[in-house]
Amino acid sequence: MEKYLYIALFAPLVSSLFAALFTTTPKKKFVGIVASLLIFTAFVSSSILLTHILGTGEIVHLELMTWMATGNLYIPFGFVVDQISVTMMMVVTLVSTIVHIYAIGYMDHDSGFNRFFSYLSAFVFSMMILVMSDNFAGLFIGWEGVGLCSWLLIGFWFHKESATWAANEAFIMNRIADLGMLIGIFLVYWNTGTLQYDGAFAAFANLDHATLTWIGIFLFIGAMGKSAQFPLHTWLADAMEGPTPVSALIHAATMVTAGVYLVVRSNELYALIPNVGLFIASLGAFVAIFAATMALVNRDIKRVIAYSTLSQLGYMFAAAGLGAYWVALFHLMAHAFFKALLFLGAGNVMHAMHDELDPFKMGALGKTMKGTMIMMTLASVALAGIFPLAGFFSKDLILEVAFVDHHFIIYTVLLLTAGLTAFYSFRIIALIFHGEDRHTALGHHPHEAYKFMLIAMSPLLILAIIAGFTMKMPYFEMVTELLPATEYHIHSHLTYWIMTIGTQAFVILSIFFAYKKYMSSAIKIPDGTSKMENSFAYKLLINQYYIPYAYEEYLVKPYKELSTVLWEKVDQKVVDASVDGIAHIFYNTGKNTRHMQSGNLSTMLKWMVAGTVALLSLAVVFGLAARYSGEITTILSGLGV
Amino acid sequence: MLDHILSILIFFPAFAGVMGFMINKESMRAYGTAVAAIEFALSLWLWFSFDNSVSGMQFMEHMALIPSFGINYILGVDGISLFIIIMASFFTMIGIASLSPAHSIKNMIITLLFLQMTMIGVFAALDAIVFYVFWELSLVPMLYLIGAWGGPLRIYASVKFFLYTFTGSLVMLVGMLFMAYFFYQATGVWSFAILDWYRLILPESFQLWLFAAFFFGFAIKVPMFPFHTWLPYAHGQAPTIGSVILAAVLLKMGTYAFIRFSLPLFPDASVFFMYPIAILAIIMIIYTAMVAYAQKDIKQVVAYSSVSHMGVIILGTFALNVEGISGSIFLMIAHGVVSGALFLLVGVIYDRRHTKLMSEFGGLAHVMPRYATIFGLMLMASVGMPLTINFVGEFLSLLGFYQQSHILTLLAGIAIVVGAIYMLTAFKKIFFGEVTNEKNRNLPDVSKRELLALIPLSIITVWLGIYPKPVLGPINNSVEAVVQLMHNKATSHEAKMRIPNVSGVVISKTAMKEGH
Amino acid sequence: MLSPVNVSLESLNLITLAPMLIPVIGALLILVIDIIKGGLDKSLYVVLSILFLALDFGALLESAGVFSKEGIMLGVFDVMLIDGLAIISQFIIVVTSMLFIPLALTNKRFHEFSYPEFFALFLFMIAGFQFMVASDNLILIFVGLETASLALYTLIAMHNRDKSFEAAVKYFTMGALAAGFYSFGSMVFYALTGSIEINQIAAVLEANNYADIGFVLVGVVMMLGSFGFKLSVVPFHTWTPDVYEGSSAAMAGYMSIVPKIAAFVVAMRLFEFLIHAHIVWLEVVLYALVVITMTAANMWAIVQTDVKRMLAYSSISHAGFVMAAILIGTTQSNSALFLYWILFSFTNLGAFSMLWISRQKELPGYQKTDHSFEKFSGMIKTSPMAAIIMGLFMLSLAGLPPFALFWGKIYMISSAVTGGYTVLALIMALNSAIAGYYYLKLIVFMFMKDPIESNVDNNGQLYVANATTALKTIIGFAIIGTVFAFVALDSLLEFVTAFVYNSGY
Amino acid sequence: MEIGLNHYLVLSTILFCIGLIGVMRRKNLLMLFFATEILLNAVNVGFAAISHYYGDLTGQMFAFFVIAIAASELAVGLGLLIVWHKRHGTIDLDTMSSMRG
Amino acid sequence: MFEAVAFYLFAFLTITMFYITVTTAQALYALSALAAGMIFISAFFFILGADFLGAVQIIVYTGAVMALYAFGMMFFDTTREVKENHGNKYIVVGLSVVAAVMVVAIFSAPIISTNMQAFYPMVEGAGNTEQVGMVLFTKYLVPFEVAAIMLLVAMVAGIVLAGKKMDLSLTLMNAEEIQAAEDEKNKKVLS
Repeated sequence: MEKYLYIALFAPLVSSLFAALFTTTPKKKFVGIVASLLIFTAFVSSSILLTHILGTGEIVHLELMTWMATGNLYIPFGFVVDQISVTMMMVVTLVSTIVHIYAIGYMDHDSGFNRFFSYLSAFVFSMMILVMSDNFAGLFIGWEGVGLCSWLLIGFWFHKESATWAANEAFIMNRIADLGMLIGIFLVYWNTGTLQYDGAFAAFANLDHATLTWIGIFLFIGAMGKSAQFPLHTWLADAMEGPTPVSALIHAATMVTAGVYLVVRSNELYALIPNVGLFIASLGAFVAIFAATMALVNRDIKRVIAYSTLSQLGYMFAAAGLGAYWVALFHLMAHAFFKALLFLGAGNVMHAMHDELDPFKMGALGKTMKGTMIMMTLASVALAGIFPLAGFFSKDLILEVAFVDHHFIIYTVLLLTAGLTAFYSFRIIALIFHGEDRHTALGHHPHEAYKFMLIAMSPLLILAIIAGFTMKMPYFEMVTELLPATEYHIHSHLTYWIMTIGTQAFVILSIFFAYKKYMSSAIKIPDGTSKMENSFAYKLLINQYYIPYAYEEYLVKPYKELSTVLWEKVDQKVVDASVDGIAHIFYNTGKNTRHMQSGNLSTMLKWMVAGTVALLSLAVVFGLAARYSGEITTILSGLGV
Repeated sequence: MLDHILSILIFFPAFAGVMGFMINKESMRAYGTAVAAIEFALSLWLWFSFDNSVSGMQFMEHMALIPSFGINYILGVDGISLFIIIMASFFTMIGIASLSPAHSIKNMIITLLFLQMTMIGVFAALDAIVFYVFWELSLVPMLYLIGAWGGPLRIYASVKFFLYTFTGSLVMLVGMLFMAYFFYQATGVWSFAILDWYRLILPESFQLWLFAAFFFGFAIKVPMFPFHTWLPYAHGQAPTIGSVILAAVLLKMGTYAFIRFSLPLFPDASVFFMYPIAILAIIMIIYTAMVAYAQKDIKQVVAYSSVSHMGVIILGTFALNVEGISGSIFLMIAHGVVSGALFLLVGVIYDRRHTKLMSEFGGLAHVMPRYATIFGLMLMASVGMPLTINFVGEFLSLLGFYQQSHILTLLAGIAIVVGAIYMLTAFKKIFFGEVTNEKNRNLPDVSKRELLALIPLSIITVWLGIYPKPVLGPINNSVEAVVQLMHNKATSHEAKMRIPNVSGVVISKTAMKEGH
Repeated sequence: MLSPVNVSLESLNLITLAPMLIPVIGALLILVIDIIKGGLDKSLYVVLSILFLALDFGALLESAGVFSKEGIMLGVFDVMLIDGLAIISQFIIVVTSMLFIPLALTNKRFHEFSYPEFFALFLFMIAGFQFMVASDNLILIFVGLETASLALYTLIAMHNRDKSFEAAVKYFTMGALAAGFYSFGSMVFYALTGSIEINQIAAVLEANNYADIGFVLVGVVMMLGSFGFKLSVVPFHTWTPDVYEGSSAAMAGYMSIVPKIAAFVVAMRLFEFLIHAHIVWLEVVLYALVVITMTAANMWAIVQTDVKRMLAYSSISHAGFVMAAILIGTTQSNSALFLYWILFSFTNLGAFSMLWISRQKELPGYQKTDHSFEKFSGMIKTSPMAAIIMGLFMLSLAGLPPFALFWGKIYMISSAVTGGYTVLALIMALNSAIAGYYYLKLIVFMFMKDPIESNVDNNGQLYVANATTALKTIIGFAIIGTVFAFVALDSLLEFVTAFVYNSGY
Repeated sequence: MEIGLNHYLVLSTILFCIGLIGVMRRKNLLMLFFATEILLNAVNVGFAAISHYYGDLTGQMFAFFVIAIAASELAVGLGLLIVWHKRHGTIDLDTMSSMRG
Repeated sequence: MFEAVAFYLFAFLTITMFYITVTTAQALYALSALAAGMIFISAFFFILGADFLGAVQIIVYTGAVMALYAFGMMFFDTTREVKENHGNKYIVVGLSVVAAVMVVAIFSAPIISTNMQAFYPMVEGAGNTEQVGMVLFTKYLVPFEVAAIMLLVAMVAGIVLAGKKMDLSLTLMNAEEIQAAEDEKNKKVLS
C-alpha cells in the first residue's frame, strides 16, 4: 500500500514540476491534460487506499525520512493514511481532478495557462501533505504550503492590484493564525516531547487541564485563520479575486476546511477540553449566521458563495466543537462537493458574462446556459439542505447534534442560518438564471461553457445529489474506527419528525420567498436610490459590518504610519542620531577647542604656565590640607561635622 | 595535508590575493573564480573529512605565537563553525563568479580574497587573540569594498561601519584581556586559548561584567537593536557583492561568537541576561520589521529584514538548550543563503536600472518572469516557508526559546507575520501590477552569469529545507557538547535549572529513532 | 685641607661611557672631515653616521651582556647608571636613529642634509639622549637633555624655510621655559632631600615618610611641567603640531620617537617611586593627564586637514596612552611601555617616511600644506603600492591587528587590567576607536576618493617623487616591522620584561 | 631675625614668578629670552642657599651647570633669532603664527 | 644682623631689577636692569659663601651673556621703544601671583629635613673654588664633559644658524635653481 500512498502524495508534485517547466513558454494544452491525468492518478491511488482501509481497517503508516532531529526533537517526514485522512484525500483528489479538467477550459484564453497548472498542482501536493502527515510539523508544512499556493493563485492575475492585494491579505492574515498554530505546536512539544500525533495524543491524558486548554486554544487559532473564522474571515471574500477554479478548489472545498480537519484530527485533545469545544461551537454558530447575513445582500456572485462557504464552515466547527467530529467531517465532504459545483457553475457564468459578477446585471441566463443552471440549482438545493440531497444529511445532522446536546441557542442560530442559506442561494439563482434579461442591454452575449467542462462537473453534481443517502452509513462505520462514534438520535420520534419537517418547510419557504422577490420583473440594477439600499441594515451588511473598513482604518493604516514613524523618527532621529551624536560630540569638541592651538607662541607659553599653575594649586591645596590636617579635623569637629 | 587544512583554508586566499597583483586585469575574474573554487573545494573536502560523530574540535592546529603572553595560533573546527566556513567560501566563490563589471575589478577581487581569509580565520580560530585579529581584520576589506564601490553615501557608510564595529570590538578586547587575567590568576599561566578558558569557572559577578563587555562587541556586529543603525547604511551603499558577504557571513561572526564565547564562558551570566537579551531580540524582530515595511529602497528592505532575522538567531541562541542553539546555528546558515541570495537578486535589477527604489519598478513579473520566480522563492524562504532552509532554523530557534519563556516566544513569533508583511508588500511593489515605467519595459531577464550564482542558492535553499540532516547532525553533536559544558559549569541554581543536562541518553534516543 | 683623591681606573667602570662616547667621536670626526675637505656628498656622512651608530649598537650589546650577567652597573663616580631601562631605551634610540638617518638620501635636495653639521649635530643629539637615559643624576640628565634639545632645535631650523624657523623658535622658547621648570623642580627636591640623585631622593623621602607632602608635590608639579612638555602632555603639548608641521617629515617622525622615549625613561625614574609610595595626588593627576592627553589629542587630530599635523596629534595621543604605563607602575606596564614604543617606532617610521618620499617643493593649488589630505586623494588608482603601504601604517597606528601597534596596545591595556585600572583600560580602548576615525580619514582619501587630474597624468609620480633606493629600503624595514611584528614579539617581550624587571621597575 | 633657608626659597620663588610674568608677557623674543634667564637665575639663588644651609656642594654644582646651560641656550636662541630677523626684519613673536589649529 | 640687612637689601634690588626687566618697554632698560639684577644675585652667592659661583655669575653672565645680548640688541635694532601687543594682562599677573602665593605658602614652613647629612660636605679650611674644583672634576666629571659637548653644540648651532649657510635655502629651491646657484659659486672660485 506504501506505493499507492507515495503515488497519491507525489503525483501532484510531479504534475506541478512538470507544469513548472513550461511556465515561461506559451500556453500548451497538453500541460493541462498531463496535470489533470496525474492528479487523477492520485485520485485513483487514494481510492485504492480507501478500499484498502474499508476492506481491512488497517492503517497505512510510514516514515519517508528524517526531517529535523536535534536535541530531543525528532521530526520525520511521516505519513499516515487512516480513516480521517483518507476521507480528506478522497475529497481533495476528487475535487482537484475535476477542477483541473475544468480549468483546461476555463483558463483556455489565459497566457498563464501553464503556470496556473503548476500552482494548482502544487496546491494539491501541499494539501496532501497537510492531510497525510502523521505529525504536527508535517501538518504545518502543508498548512503553510497551501497558504503559499493560495497566495500564488489568488494573485494569479498579478497585474490586477486588487488580486495582489487580496493575495497578500490572505497570506498575512493566515500568518497571524499560523503563529497561534506554531505556539500550539511548541506547547505540544515541550509538554509531550514529541510532535507525532500518536505519541502526543497518548501523552495528553497525563497533562493538566490548563495546559491542554492552552494547546487547544492555540491550535484552534491556527484553524481559525485557515478556515477564515471570525475575526480572521475577511480574506476569504477578497480571495475571490483569484480565478474561479481556484475558488472552487481552495476556497470552498479543500484549504478552508483544513481548520476543520485539524480540529477533527485533534479530537482526542478537544475531547478532553469540552469548554474549548463549546467555544468553538459557539464561534462556529456565530460565524454561520454572521456570514449568512452578509451573503444576503452582496452583489457579487462569487462573494455570495464565499460567504456561504464561510457560513458552512461555521456549521462544521459547530459540529466539531460539540464533539460530533464525524458529523463535521461528513459535512466537510458533502459541502466540498456541492460548493465546488456551485463555484464552477459560477465560473461558467462569469466566463459567459466576461467576468461580470453582479447578478443584477444578468438575469434570464437560464435560456442560454441550461446545463449550468441545472447544476447550480441542484447544488443550491443541496446547500439548502433539501431532502434527499447531500446537504440534508449532513447539515440537518448538525442541527440535530446541537439539539440533542441541549445547546438550544446554537441550535436556534443554526436553524435560522439554514433559512438564510436557502434564501441567499436562491436569490442569486433567481437573479442569474431567471427573471428579466438585464445583460443584453449591457452588451453581453453569454454562451454555455465547453461541454467537457460540464461533463467534468457532473461527478460533483452526482455526488451532491447522492452523497447523503448513499454514503452516510458506510462513512459512519468507517470513520468511527477513529472518531468517537456518537450517534445523534432524537429519542422521541415525534420531535424528530416535527423538527425535520419543520426545518424542511422553513427552508422551502425561504426558497420560495427568494424566488418571489428576485424573479419579479421589477428588479433593476441597484443604483443606490432605493429605500432598502439606504437602510442601516443594508449598509451594515453590504459593508460587511464595516469590519474590513475597521481593519483598514484601525490596523493597516496605523501600522503603516507607525512603521514610517519608527523609521523616520525613531530609527533615524533617535537611534541613529544618538550614535552620530556621540561621534559629533568628539568631532565638535575637537573643532571648538582647536583654537587653543592659536599658533601664537605667547599663548602656548601661557598654556604651559597655566597648566603648571593649575597643578601647583592642586598640589598646594593638597599639601596644606595634609600639613594642617590636625587643625582641620579640630575645626571640623568643632563645627559638629 | 589534513593536519594543516585549516591554515591552508585561511591563508590560501590571501596568498592568492597577493599573487593576484601580478595577474592581468582582463583575466582577473577568471583567476578569482578559480581561486575561490579551489578554496570551496578545499572546504568541501574539510566537510568530507569531518567526523560527524565527534562533538569536539577537529583538525586542531597549534603553534606558539607569543607564548609568554599566552597567545598561540590555535585553530580547529567543530560542527558549529564547519558550515559557516563552508558558507563563507561558497559565497566568495559565487560572489566572484557572478561579479558584475565594475571599475578596478582587480582590486575588488583581491579585496574579496583577503576578506575570505579573515572570514575563515574568525570561524576557525580557537585562540581569543587570533580570533580577534581576524575579527578586526575583516573590517578592512569590507571598508574598502563599501567605500570604493558603493553608492553616493559610501564613505559615510563605510566609515560608520568600521568605527562602530571597531568600537564595539575594542570593548570586547578589554573583556578578553580580563578573561585572560582571570585565567592567569587562577592558574598562574597566561592563556588566550578558548578551550582553556572553557575550563575556568568564574564567580557570577565577574561573569556579568565580562558578559557585558563581550556582548557589546558581539551585539554591534550582529547587529542588535539599538546598535543596528550602521547596517542599513552599509547595505544600502555597499556594492552587491559587499552586501552579500556582509549579510551572509560577516554578520554571523557576532552570533557565532555568542555561541563560542558568551554561552560556554559565562553560563550564569547568560541565564541572567537571557530575558533582557530576549527582549532586545524581540524589539529587533518587530521593530526592524516595521521599519523595513516603511522603506522605499528595496535593498534597505532586505537590510532591515536581515536585522530582523538576526533577532531570531539571537533568540535561539539564548534559548540555552540544544534545540534553540542548533536552530540558531542552522538559521545562521539559512539566513546567509537566503539574504545573500536576496542581495544578489537586488543587485540584478540594480545592475540594469541603477536604482533600487521600489517606486521605479512595478510589474516586473511580466518582464522578468525567471527573475520573479527566483525572487519569489527566496522571498518565501525569507518569510520562513516550511521546506525552505529558513524555516528549519526559525522553527527550531523559536521552539527552543519557548522552553524559556512562552510569552516572549509568542511576541517573537510575530516575526512570521511582520516578516510576511514587508516582504510581500515589497514583492508586490516590484513585481506585481502593470509595467508603469517605460524603462522597465525591455529589461532583460536574469543572465547566465547571474543564474550561475542564483541557481545553486535556490537549490540549497530547498535542499536543506527538505533535508537539513547533513548539516543539522554535526551541529547538533557540537551543540550538545556546549550545552552540557554550560550545564556543568553553571554555578547558580537558576542556571542549572535553565540549562538542560544533556545526558548521553538523548543521543542514543535520537540514534534509535533514526534507525527506526 | 682637601685630601688628594685616588681613583682606580677600574672603579670608574668606563665601559658605561662607551656607548655615549662613540657618537661623540663620530660627530667630531665629521666636523674634522668637513674642515679638511668641504663639499663632500651627504651620502658619506650618512654612511659614517650609520657606521658610528652601528658601533654604538655594538657597545650597547656589550653593556646588555654585562647587565644580564651582573645586573645594574654604576660608573664614573656613580653618575652613570646602566640598568635595563637605560639599555633598552638606548637600543631604541640608536636603532631608530639608524633607520632614520638614511632618510637624508632623498632624490630632491633639502637644505639640512647638504651640510655636514647636520650629521654632527645629529650624532651629538644621540649622545645627549643617551646620557639622559643612562643616569639618575639630575644634573647629568639636565645637561644631556639640553645637549640633545639644542641640537634638535638646530636640526629643525636647518630645514631652512619660514615654517621650520617658526617651529624651531617655538620649540626652543617653550623648551627654555621647561628647562626653568626642570631646574626649579630639582631645586625643590634638593631642598627636601639634600640630594639630586633620584634613588637617594627616593630613599630620603621614603625614610621620612613623605613628610610635608605639599613640598614634595611642588617639585613633582615642576617636573611634570617639564616632562609634560617633552612628552607633549596636554596642556604642555602645544608645540607639537607646529613643530611637526614646520620640520621635515623625516625629522618629525624622528621627534615623535626618540626624544620621547628618553623623556619616558627619565619620567619613569622620577615618578615611579612616588607611584609605588601611593601618593594619591600623583595618581589622580596622572590619571587625569593621561585621559585628557589621549582624548583631547584624538579630538584635535580628527579635525586636522594636514596629514603630518594629524600624525602630530596622533603621536601626542600615543604618548598619552603610553603615559598610562607610568601611572600603572607595574613591571608589566613598564615593559609594555617599551614594547609599545619599539613597535610604534617602526610604524611611525614608516608613516613619516611615506610622507617624506612624497614631499614636494612646490605646492599645487589644491594643496595648502605639505601633506594635506587632498594630496592623497585617489592614491590607490595612481600608485597602488604606495597607497597600500601607507594604508597599512595607518591601520597599524589605529591599532588594528595583526599589525605592530596592536600588540603593544593589548599588552598595555592588559597591564592596565592587571594593575586594577579597569576604567582606564576601557578609556584606552575606546580612544583607539576615536583615533580610528582620523587614520581612516586618510585611508578614505587614498582608497575611496577620485584622484586629482594632474596626478593621474603623471601616473602618481608625486607620491614617490623623493624616493631613492635607500628610502625604499627603510620603508621596507618599516613594513616588515609593522606587519610581521608578531614573529619577533615573543622574544622581544621576554627581553624587555627581563630587563625592566631586573632594573627593579 | 635670622635669615633662614626659607627666606631664600621664598625669594627664589618670587624671582621665578617674575620670570614667569616675563615669559608670558613679552612679545619681543629677545626680551622674552631675558625672562628665561631670570627663571634660571632665580633657581640658582635657591640652589646656592640650600647648598649653604646644608653645607653641601651639590647645589653649587647644579647652579654652575645651570649657568652653562643658560649660556648655550642663549647661543642657539640668538642664532635662531638672527635667522628669523634676516628673513622678516622683526623678532616679534606675533609675526610667527603661520601654523595653527 | 648684617646678613639680614644684606639679604633684604639685595632681595629688594633684584626683585626691582627683574621687575623692570620684564615690564619696561625700553629694551635698553630691560637689558641694563637684567645685568644689574644678575650682579645683585652674585651678591647672594658671595653672602652664601659660594665665591666661585659668584665669580662665574659675574664673568659669564654679566660679561659674556650680557655682551651677547647687547650685540643681539644692536643687531635687531631694538634700542628704540619696543611695541608689544599685550593680550590679557590679568591672565599673566593672575597666574604668576597664584603661582607665587602657592609656592610661598608651602615654602613658608620650615623644611623638616634641616639636619640633612651632606653628600658632598664643604670642608673647613679649603677655599670654595678649591672645593668646587674637587667635586667638579671627580663626581661631576662626566656632566662637565657633557656640558663641554653642549657648548660645542651650541657653538656649531650658532655658527650654522647665524652664518651664511642659511642664506640660500636649498629646501625652497628646485633642482634648476640649485644647479644655477652652484654654477655661480664655481664661477666665483674659478675667476
